[in-house]
Amino acid sequence: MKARHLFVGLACAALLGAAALTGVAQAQDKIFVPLFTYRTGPFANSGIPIANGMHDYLTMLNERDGGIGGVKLDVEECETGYDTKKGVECWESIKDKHPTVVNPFSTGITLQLIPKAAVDKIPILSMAYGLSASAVGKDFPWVFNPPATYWDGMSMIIRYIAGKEGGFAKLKGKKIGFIYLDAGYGREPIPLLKDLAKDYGFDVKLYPVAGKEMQDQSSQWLSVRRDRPNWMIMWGWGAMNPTAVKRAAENGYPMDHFIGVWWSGSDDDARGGGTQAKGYLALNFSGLGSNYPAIQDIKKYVVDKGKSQVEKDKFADTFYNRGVFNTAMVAEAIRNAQKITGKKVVDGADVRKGLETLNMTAARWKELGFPDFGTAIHVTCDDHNGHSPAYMQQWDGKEWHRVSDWIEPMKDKVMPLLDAAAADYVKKNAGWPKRSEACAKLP
Amino acid sequence: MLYREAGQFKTDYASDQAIFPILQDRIGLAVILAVAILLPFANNDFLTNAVMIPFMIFTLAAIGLNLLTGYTGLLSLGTGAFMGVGAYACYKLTSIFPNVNILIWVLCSGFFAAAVGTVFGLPSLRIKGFYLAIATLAAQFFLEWCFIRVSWLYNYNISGAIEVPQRTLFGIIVTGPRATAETRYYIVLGFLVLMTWAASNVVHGRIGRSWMAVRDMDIAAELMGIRLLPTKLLAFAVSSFYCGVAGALMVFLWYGGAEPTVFNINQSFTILFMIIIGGLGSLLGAYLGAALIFILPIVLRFAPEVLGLHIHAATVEHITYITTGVLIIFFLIAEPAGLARLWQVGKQKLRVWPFPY
Amino acid sequence: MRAPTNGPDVAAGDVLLAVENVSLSFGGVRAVSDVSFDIRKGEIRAIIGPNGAGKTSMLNVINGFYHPQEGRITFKGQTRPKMRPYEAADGGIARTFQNVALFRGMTALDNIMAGRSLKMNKSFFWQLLRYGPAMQEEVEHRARVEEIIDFLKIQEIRRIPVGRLPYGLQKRVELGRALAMEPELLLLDEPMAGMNLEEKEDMSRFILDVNDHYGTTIALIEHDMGVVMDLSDRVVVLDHGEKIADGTPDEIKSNQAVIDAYLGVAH
Amino acid sequence: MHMLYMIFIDPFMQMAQAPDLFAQTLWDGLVAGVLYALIALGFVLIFKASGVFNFAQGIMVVFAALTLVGLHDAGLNAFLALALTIGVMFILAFTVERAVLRPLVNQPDIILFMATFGITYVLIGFGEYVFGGDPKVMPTDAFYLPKGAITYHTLGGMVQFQKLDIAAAIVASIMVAGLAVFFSKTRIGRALRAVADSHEAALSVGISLEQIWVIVWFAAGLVALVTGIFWGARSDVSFALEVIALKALPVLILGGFTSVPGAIVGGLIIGLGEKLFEFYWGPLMGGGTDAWFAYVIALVFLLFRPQGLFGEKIIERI
Repeated sequence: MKARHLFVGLACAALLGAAALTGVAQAQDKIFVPLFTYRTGPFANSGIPIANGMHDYLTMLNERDGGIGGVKLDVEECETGYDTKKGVECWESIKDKHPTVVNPFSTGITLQLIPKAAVDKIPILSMAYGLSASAVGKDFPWVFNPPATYWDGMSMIIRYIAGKEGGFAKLKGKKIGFIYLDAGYGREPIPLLKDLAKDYGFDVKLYPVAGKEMQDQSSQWLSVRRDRPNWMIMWGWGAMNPTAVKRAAENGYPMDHFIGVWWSGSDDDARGGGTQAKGYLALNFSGLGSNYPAIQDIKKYVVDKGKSQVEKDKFADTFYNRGVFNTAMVAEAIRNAQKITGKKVVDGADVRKGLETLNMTAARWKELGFPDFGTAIHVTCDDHNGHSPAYMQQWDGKEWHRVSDWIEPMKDKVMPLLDAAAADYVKKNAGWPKRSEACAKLP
Repeated sequence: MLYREAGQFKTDYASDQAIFPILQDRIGLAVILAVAILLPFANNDFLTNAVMIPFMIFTLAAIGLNLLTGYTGLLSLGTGAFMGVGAYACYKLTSIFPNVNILIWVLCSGFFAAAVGTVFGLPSLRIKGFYLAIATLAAQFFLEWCFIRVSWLYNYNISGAIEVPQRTLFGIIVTGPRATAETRYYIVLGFLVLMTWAASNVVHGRIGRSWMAVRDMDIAAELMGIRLLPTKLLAFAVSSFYCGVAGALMVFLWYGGAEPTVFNINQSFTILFMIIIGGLGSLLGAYLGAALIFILPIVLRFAPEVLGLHIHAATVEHITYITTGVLIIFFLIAEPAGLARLWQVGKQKLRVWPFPY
Repeated sequence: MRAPTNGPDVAAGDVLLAVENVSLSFGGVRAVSDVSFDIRKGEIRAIIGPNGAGKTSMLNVINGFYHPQEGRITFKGQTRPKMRPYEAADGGIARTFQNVALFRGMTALDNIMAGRSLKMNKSFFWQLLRYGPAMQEEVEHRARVEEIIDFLKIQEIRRIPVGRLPYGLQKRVELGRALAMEPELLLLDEPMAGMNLEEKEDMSRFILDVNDHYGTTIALIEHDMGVVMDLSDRVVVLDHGEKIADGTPDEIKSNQAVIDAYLGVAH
Repeated sequence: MHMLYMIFIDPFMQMAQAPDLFAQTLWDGLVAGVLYALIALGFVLIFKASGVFNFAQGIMVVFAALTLVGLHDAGLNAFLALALTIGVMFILAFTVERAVLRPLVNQPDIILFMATFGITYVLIGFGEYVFGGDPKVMPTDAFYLPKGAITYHTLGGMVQFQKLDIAAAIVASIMVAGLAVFFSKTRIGRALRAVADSHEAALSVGISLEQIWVIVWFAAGLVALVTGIFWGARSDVSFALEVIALKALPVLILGGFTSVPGAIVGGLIIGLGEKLFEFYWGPLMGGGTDAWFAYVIALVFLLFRPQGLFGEKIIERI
């Protein structure tokens, strides 16, 4: 008996599977924007607000404007769980549906997809994550990582520190600690940090945190106590961030000398540390709070109508706005693509051109309903990043506040590293295709 | 009625020692192979790329683990890391000697994994059961740490990941992004078929018998002249070889690049699930287990969309988790010896049909 | 009782295995103390004694599973202080176990084939291909195994996993597995425990046949005195780890120490 | 030469030169050890009574803490939430017994082990579905958990004891003592030990195996809840916590799968060992050694004492 039930069950599963595999093709009267999101898994705390932000902004465009250029957007989330395997699966499942652009939202998935992008003609927008070298447009025509690379971020932090110390000369003899997630993401800024240390004469102390130890970190912070660095810099993600903030506070580390990269600056990251976390700093390139017309529109058209999954008290928090920022770039790229090609329904190849002509000045941000919201981005054929400035935000125990002007990255230090990295990548990946795509221009 | 062995007489021991003594089984196998060969003509990239290639690679790894855990009775949680050793070895080999055919390196990388596996198999002489499983965890975490920390392994790439260069075979691109799904599919299929065949030969011969003897009653095996340490180490070596090749295939012919996290503990657990659900000590079990554990969640994920239900992606993921968990428990209760045993029971029923016994 | 010709004549033959002053203890508990006896080529030698007398420990010492703290063992003229179990097996010692120690997940055929492991030596490479020498070897040994299967009359159960066989048949398969090793010395640990009369008779016949037919020397532990006295040429009696008697069945029957030990008379 | 100095002399010099840091490392190691021991304790309880190696213990920690915080966030009074969470853990134990253990009775260990993976999957899916995947902050104030630290300026520096860690150590000790009393003094406790020795023996004195399983899974659920509260208060309550369960495995090796004191001692050894190694020797290898050091301790230890710290030497018989 049991066996028979099993076979029936298996047969049903097989049928469903076959149906699932054949049901991918569909009519094209919408612009398809897949969103790779992760609302599950160990990094969900960072993934959820971003997913909500991305989803809600695009939904708002559909509700308010009827899409972009009069064409509705087909927004579809694919859950990756921050897992490379599922990310690649998502790619395979959407690639035949004429996607406009993919935001992988995981460095691991991005690395996997970069080689596929050119082959499947789908551009990748990895907003300030992924492979820094992919900023070099001549080698990576299909990959975009605006507004800044991790190297830019690191140089901005050092510039900020120098400012606080009273000039780059004062960095000499200082000790700077770097605590990071022990993975490609966290290790990437190390070469630049070491270069800068050589140039300005400061010492670097490294504190790697293994993925499994994210929630403990007691040894790392004890080492911090031993080494007494003057400044601490963090490249953390997920549960590593709130724990680090907590440990820093417990160990009496001065919080206003502790700086996180833009992925270590969410509300949840700081909130976990409670009032003790007061003074914690982090880089940011998207706006704070809901006081922008476009964000208010999201509230009006999406959140209040119950079309969002966001919890009321987490609406328009830091990472939510980061998600909005990401899709604002996507929307702009789609608009550019429509202008360039004259088509209404655009696909990946069109949007690649749109991304390559992305120029979001302060004025343009204002037009879009985001006055003074995001950093200015200027992507070109050669520079797929823009190396835009970011600002420093500080936690006051309840919320983030902007505490600096736009800080420019040290492009002179970053660019040679980037070019070398891109050349190295191309060299090691034998058979890497030469760029054949012409540079796109707005009409 | 069709499934009968009546009338098929064996006249020598050679044919009686064959692995598929019944004609109908051999026909069935040929049909499955033919379907496998024709599959890419369905021209569905998702099916080949995201379903079949990973399924075959997982099957290969599951066969490897089954040789160790199912046949020799040594529980290992280091599969992911051994796959990693294969992948990194292959990457290093092809970086140092780019002109040698990549498929040779894929095979060779298995030997590196075998060597590492043998070293970490040494404690198996003194440790058994769950204790050994935790000893292999040491291998898992230590190797994972090495993949992150030893930059030489990934050619000092700034991303900390290995990236697959383009390699050709007789002028056909086999690795890298420009290799077609069909090419990669056939190569993986080739490896899988050959290595399944070899595994089946080994387990049906002297070595397989000594493995199973060690599994079932190690003391008696020793008193019969089967040396425990060499036998167990051989199992570790062969198992890790399979896992290593699977790891190299995974990175070179499926992912196209890999961060160390790809080879984490979850990978090890996934493959262990496959062999337990599929059936310990059964090669067929490795196939069935890989199908259930890998393909079922994909089906579940895409089922609501096909049925026209609009459910949030995250909710689907939650339901997938719950369903997978429930099904694991259900199958364990239905047949603790695994899907392969269910299959055998079914076959036995068919043989004597329409009589119940 | 066997024909008298088989008694003292054979007993006077070559010594196959000699145990000299062997003592064995586990964490202070003595299992065997200062025991000496020998086993002659071609004889059936019984080791008897009440429960806990150290009989099984003695067998474990003989085939190298336990290492005695004192004493030495000479097998085929070679004295070794320590012998690994596989060395014993390689030297020609096979055994069966008190509680059947078959490979439960394998078929009867595979169990007996596993007994041929030592005799099979084709390399891993040929095993991988299961072709050429490996297949030839497999078939040769299968033929030998089939002889044993015929001899033990277990043709019907070849393909059945032994875990599902009744106890009596399991014992028979186990004997077959030991025979497959073509041993010079066969150690049988209670081969008839838990059997009914008919099964015991069958088993006794197999033991005698093995002894006659293959000329295998046999050492056996058995509780059924009738069987012991019928089968064996000589008997050694252990009690509380010490040897209390050694001789022909007739001598043992009339030995006062043995009678005391079995009746539980205080020493 | 320099390498040898760095390995064999320098760390000890550091210990002597900065005794405050040494003391702090010891304390941190002890605290980590207590927390590892708490997780291991959940494993031991279930293994002792049912022979099941419960992989779901880690997710039970997360699930218990999530339920507690979720209920509290929903506006319930803290202690009402606590009581309800305890109720949920009981329902979980009951369900597991009914739906998983009872149908799988007498199956091999590995099958039951596998079944607990099934439970893990269900709990992950269910937990994320109900409570969402975003992290929650443990409301420490509502549960009267102490905050801040006691700082001693001594040993040429300062040694800091987080009050929360002290509380964790105290609660863990109470729990262990309570379990010890429970096992030795109460009727159910004695029954549990009888089950551990032999299922038949337990049946023969008239104890229902089913009840015992519900009780041990419930007890393990309570241990998970306590663990979840303290781990959650130390960082936050999220699914990332699940991975800490793996740390309990080397602890189990050291302490043995069935020994309650073993779990405690094992936890302390692992906690101390990995913190000291990471702090003094880790920098030589680029740090991050705490990812694997515990397992290597366990492995080396096993090679010399395969039966664990408190296990009896095994004599193999045939």
